[in-house]
Amino acid sequence: MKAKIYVTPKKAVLDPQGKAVANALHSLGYAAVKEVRIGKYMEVELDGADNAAVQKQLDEMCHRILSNPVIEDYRFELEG
Amino acid sequence: MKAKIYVTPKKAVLDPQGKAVANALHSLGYAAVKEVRIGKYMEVELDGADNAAVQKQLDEMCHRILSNPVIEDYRFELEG
Amino acid sequence: MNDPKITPEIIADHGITPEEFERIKGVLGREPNFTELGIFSVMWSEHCSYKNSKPVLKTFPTKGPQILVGAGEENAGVTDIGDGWAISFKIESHNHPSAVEPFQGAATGVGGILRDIFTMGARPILNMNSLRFGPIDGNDEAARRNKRLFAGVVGGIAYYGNCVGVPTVGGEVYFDESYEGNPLLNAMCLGLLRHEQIARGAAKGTGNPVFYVGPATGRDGLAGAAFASRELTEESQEDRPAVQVGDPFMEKLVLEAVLELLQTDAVVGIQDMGAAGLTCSTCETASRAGTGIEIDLAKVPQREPGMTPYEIMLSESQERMLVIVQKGREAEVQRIFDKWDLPWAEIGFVTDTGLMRVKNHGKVVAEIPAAKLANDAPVYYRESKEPAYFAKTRAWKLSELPPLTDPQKVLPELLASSSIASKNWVYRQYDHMVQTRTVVYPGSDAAVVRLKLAPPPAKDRYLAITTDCNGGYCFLDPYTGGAIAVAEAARNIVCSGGRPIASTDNLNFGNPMKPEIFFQVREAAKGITDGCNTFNTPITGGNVSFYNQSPTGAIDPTPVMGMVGLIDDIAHVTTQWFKERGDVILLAGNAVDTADPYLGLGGSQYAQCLHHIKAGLPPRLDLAVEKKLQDAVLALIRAGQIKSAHDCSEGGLAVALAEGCISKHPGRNTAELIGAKVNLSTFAKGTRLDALLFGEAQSRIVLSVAKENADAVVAQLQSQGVPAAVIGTVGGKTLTIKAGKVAGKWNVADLYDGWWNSIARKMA
Amino acid sequence: MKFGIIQFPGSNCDLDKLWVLQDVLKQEARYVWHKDTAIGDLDCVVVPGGFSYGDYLRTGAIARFSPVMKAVADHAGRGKLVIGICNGFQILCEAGLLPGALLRNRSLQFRCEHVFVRIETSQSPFTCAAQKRDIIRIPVAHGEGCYFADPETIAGLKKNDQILFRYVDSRGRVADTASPNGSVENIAGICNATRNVCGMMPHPERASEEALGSANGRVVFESILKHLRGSQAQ
Ligand SMILES: Nc1ncnc2c1ncn2[C@@H]1O[C@H](COP(=O)(O)OP(=O)(O)O)[C@@H](O)[C@H]1O
Ligand SMILES: [Mg+2]
Repeated sequence: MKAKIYVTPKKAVLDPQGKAVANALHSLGYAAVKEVRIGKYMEVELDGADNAAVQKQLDEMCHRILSNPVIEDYRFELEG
Repeated sequence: MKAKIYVTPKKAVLDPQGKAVANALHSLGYAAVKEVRIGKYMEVELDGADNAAVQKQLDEMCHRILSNPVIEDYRFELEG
Repeated sequence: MNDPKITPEIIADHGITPEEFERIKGVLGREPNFTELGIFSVMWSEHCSYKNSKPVLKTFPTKGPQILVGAGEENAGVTDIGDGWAISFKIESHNHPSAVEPFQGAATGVGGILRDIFTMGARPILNMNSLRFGPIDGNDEAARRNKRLFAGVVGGIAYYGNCVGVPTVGGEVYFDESYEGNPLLNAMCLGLLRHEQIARGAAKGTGNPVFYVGPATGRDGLAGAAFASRELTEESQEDRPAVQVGDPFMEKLVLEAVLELLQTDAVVGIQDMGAAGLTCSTCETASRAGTGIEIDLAKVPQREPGMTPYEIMLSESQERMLVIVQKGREAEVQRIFDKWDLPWAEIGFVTDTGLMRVKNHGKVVAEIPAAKLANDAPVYYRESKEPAYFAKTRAWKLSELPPLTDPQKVLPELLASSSIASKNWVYRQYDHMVQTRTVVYPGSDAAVVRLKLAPPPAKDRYLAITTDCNGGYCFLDPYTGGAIAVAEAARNIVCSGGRPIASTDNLNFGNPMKPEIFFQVREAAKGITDGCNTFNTPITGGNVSFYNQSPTGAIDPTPVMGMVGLIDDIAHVTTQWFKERGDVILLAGNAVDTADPYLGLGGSQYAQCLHHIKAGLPPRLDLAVEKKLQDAVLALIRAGQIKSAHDCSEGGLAVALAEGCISKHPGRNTAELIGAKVNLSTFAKGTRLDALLFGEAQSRIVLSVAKENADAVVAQLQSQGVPAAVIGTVGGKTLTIKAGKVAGKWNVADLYDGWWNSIARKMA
Repeated sequence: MKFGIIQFPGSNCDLDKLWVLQDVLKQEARYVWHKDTAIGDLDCVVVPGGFSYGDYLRTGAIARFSPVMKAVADHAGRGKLVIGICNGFQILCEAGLLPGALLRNRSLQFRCEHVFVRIETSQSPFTCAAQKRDIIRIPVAHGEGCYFADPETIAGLKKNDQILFRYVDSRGRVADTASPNGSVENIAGICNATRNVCGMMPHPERASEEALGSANGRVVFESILKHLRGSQAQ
């Protein structure tokens, strides 16, 4: 089974990376770009089925290791 | 409109960070985890509608700057 | 927008006592509104006002012919180094943010101290850091947490300093249970400038425009100063938004722009927005100049919509500066901001009202006498009481330590203990070479950097820098611990060939409202004062961090000293490792404390690591003896007589000797090892072996000299009243120590491996 | 000889490059601003180390689009010399002036230390003053110096003698532990197929004076000077 995890900087937290990329895109002429936020995308292969126990474990992993809850939010999806 | 962009390390490219995270998960007792790959997740807010022109522009951005084709793959989705 | 009504609860939430609230009303002549209350709460917090530490700081020696800008006058002091050149340096803590978010907390700590230095007009040329964590041995829950904090803090320092391009050339790390849950991060920065370049943080000249430069203001780091002035509790988790994210790239641009700006004379005053952000920078610049300042918040760049005046005034978003410009010179200044692609805005002007007037879209939202806000915080003479734990630590007798039976085993154990082991796991993550100034890399007693004042091969000048403090000594006796911190710093500089010239201090303590803690503060400060007077190293500035408490108690008192010395000639630069086979090893100073040989074991790493005892009295320090030793050794170094010098500190004589054999490290995975044969038998009579080998008696330096100079050096030391003796020779592949019978014979390659790789192994 | 040192926002080894070229080696050297579109008649362009644009997104990813990079590419296209050091190497790879890419160090940590590097060929403008197999002691300081390219590219680099520097141990052996970053084949520096563009992770400017503990890195600058003198004589 595969879990897809998305980690993004919290809204109120500065995202210097996203800012720098947005500026770069502007100076390359992509004027339509308004804002860029940069986070992480992780794929975790794991044994087990999509059930409440696995969901709970994943949530715990995200909270403890895969994200930094002080400055990041996360969400995940489980896939066949 | 929002574009969601996923940039992942190519299969042939080492992902030491993914390895380190997998090890950390194992040592915390998450034995079910088999492999972790870590990439980037970007959200780009932009003016415009989901049409071929915007798709093309996004593809160009991804190819030229948001990813490095030597080491990374990308894909994106457009959202309302 | 409706501000909350001012209720007793809201006042208390801001950490303001009822008496302080009355004082605020006195300053204003009326009740404060919500924004004003917030402004007072940050400016009158311990972090900004030093209200609980001022009486103590007043006792420090801060004057000297070398001091160009004294402690407390500006963002950092400035010290003369001759020929029209000067240095500006300061140390600052970011302990609480690092406890909550180690990486960003440490990163923004580095960012903050860098700004203090370049605000003075100085180009930052080096960083240092002094760190404390709980133990990292084993793999239980607590150890894992300590490792995470350690790795995060080191990573954050590296991330920020490396990116800005200022080398982190040294520091120290100790591990002790008292820091569990309350790690310490003290960051020091030093910059170089010409006398005529000293910039001032004063809002002079009525009508002069006030510029804001740097990234937009966000809600992050709201009221960090107030946060730093409270104890860490479970609820601190809820303070999490108080953590700020650093942008070292932005800092680098601001740094370059500010230094370029200060080359013009268009700037009349400048100050960074550190703790208490816009609030602190506006009222302090006005107060220093005796003027007033008026700003309109609507003009302040904002990251998020709907920010209230309260939020904008208290935000601690990073990398922002306030610049007061000569009227008519605006275009010049704007051109430089634009060159560096920096966001900027003209947000107000200097007035002659003495008021800090804050408007929002033209409507006054706060109006406070600037000087009173900046300077009239209450000052508390806290009560002090000898700590009750003294009764217990002092009742314990060092003779209760079981005799040392297996020195062969103990030395490698000590070398691998976290506080003594090589810190290369730390400093290899720091760019310690950028700017190509670093002449002695981390790994010797002090770092040495060249100033690059003149193009080669003309004569250059060098600085030696160190930070030092042994919290365990301070716990057992704060006065002695404070004095030793100064003496050790000076000793490290002298061993590197430098003449100490000035210092900075960071007082890290628990809650000063507790009389027993305040006792520690007061006594440690006395020790620092006596030390600085002895070595002629006035304090040029520093920082106070109180409330370093976790639910299990206060940290060991940790008054960290940062010290700088001058070296006139590269030939005097000296390192701690033995150089050549056949060289003679000398000990300058007494092998053990002559009054009581056991003194030296109290608070020692030997007692702590091998017997888990932190009791007794710390090593004695006689400042006059120490001064004589340092003067004599420095004179010998300058006379070209000394090949290596290394002071005895944690782990005592045996560890100092071992480090002489194993600490030269020319390149990756490559050490240049050399053995030594040492005979301590003359000192062994009537003395316990543990005190002789591992005792931490003060005022001792291990020297190595060319064979033909040995007798002359011993004679020279003795003629200066410094005890000295030949104790061995350099050479071979083993370190052998005899004390009566053979105490141990170690393969230096094994000692090296255990010492060099210890921390990496624990962190793996 | 005329050297131009590119300054990007976030460059931080630019001053060190100027110092070594101007004050130590007594050459004519000047800064070139990233917004400039012309670089004049330079003999050699130096792309310095640092964190251009904060190294955000990927190292060198944003800098390569700076206006000046077009002029640098033209300069290279005319066969003139370009050397990228550390961040400069990363930028040249991103710009496609050199093959491959630089990934995060395998340790996941920034590494600053002296390493031993072997000169793999003296057949380049950047190594011609050295002997093949010479070992130099020189510092690295980077978080992303793990050189990567696909197997065909690596085979091409080898076949054309484009690998200029490899990490070795103090005795000159190519060993895994000798590399501070885990590069493919211990590669520390390469040149392009026409041999006029070089990228290297180690910092020769930090090892060009005895006061800094090693002057071994000077050979890189001395090679450039030797090559330029040779081609001017022709
Ligand atoms: N946090 C750190 N950052 C950088 N260098 C460090 C750090 N901790 C220790 N070092 C370096 O390791 C060496 C040994 O440090 P330490 O044991 O504290 O020395 P000493 O006992 O002589 O004061 C010094 O060169 C010091 O600068
Ligand atoms: Mg020392």
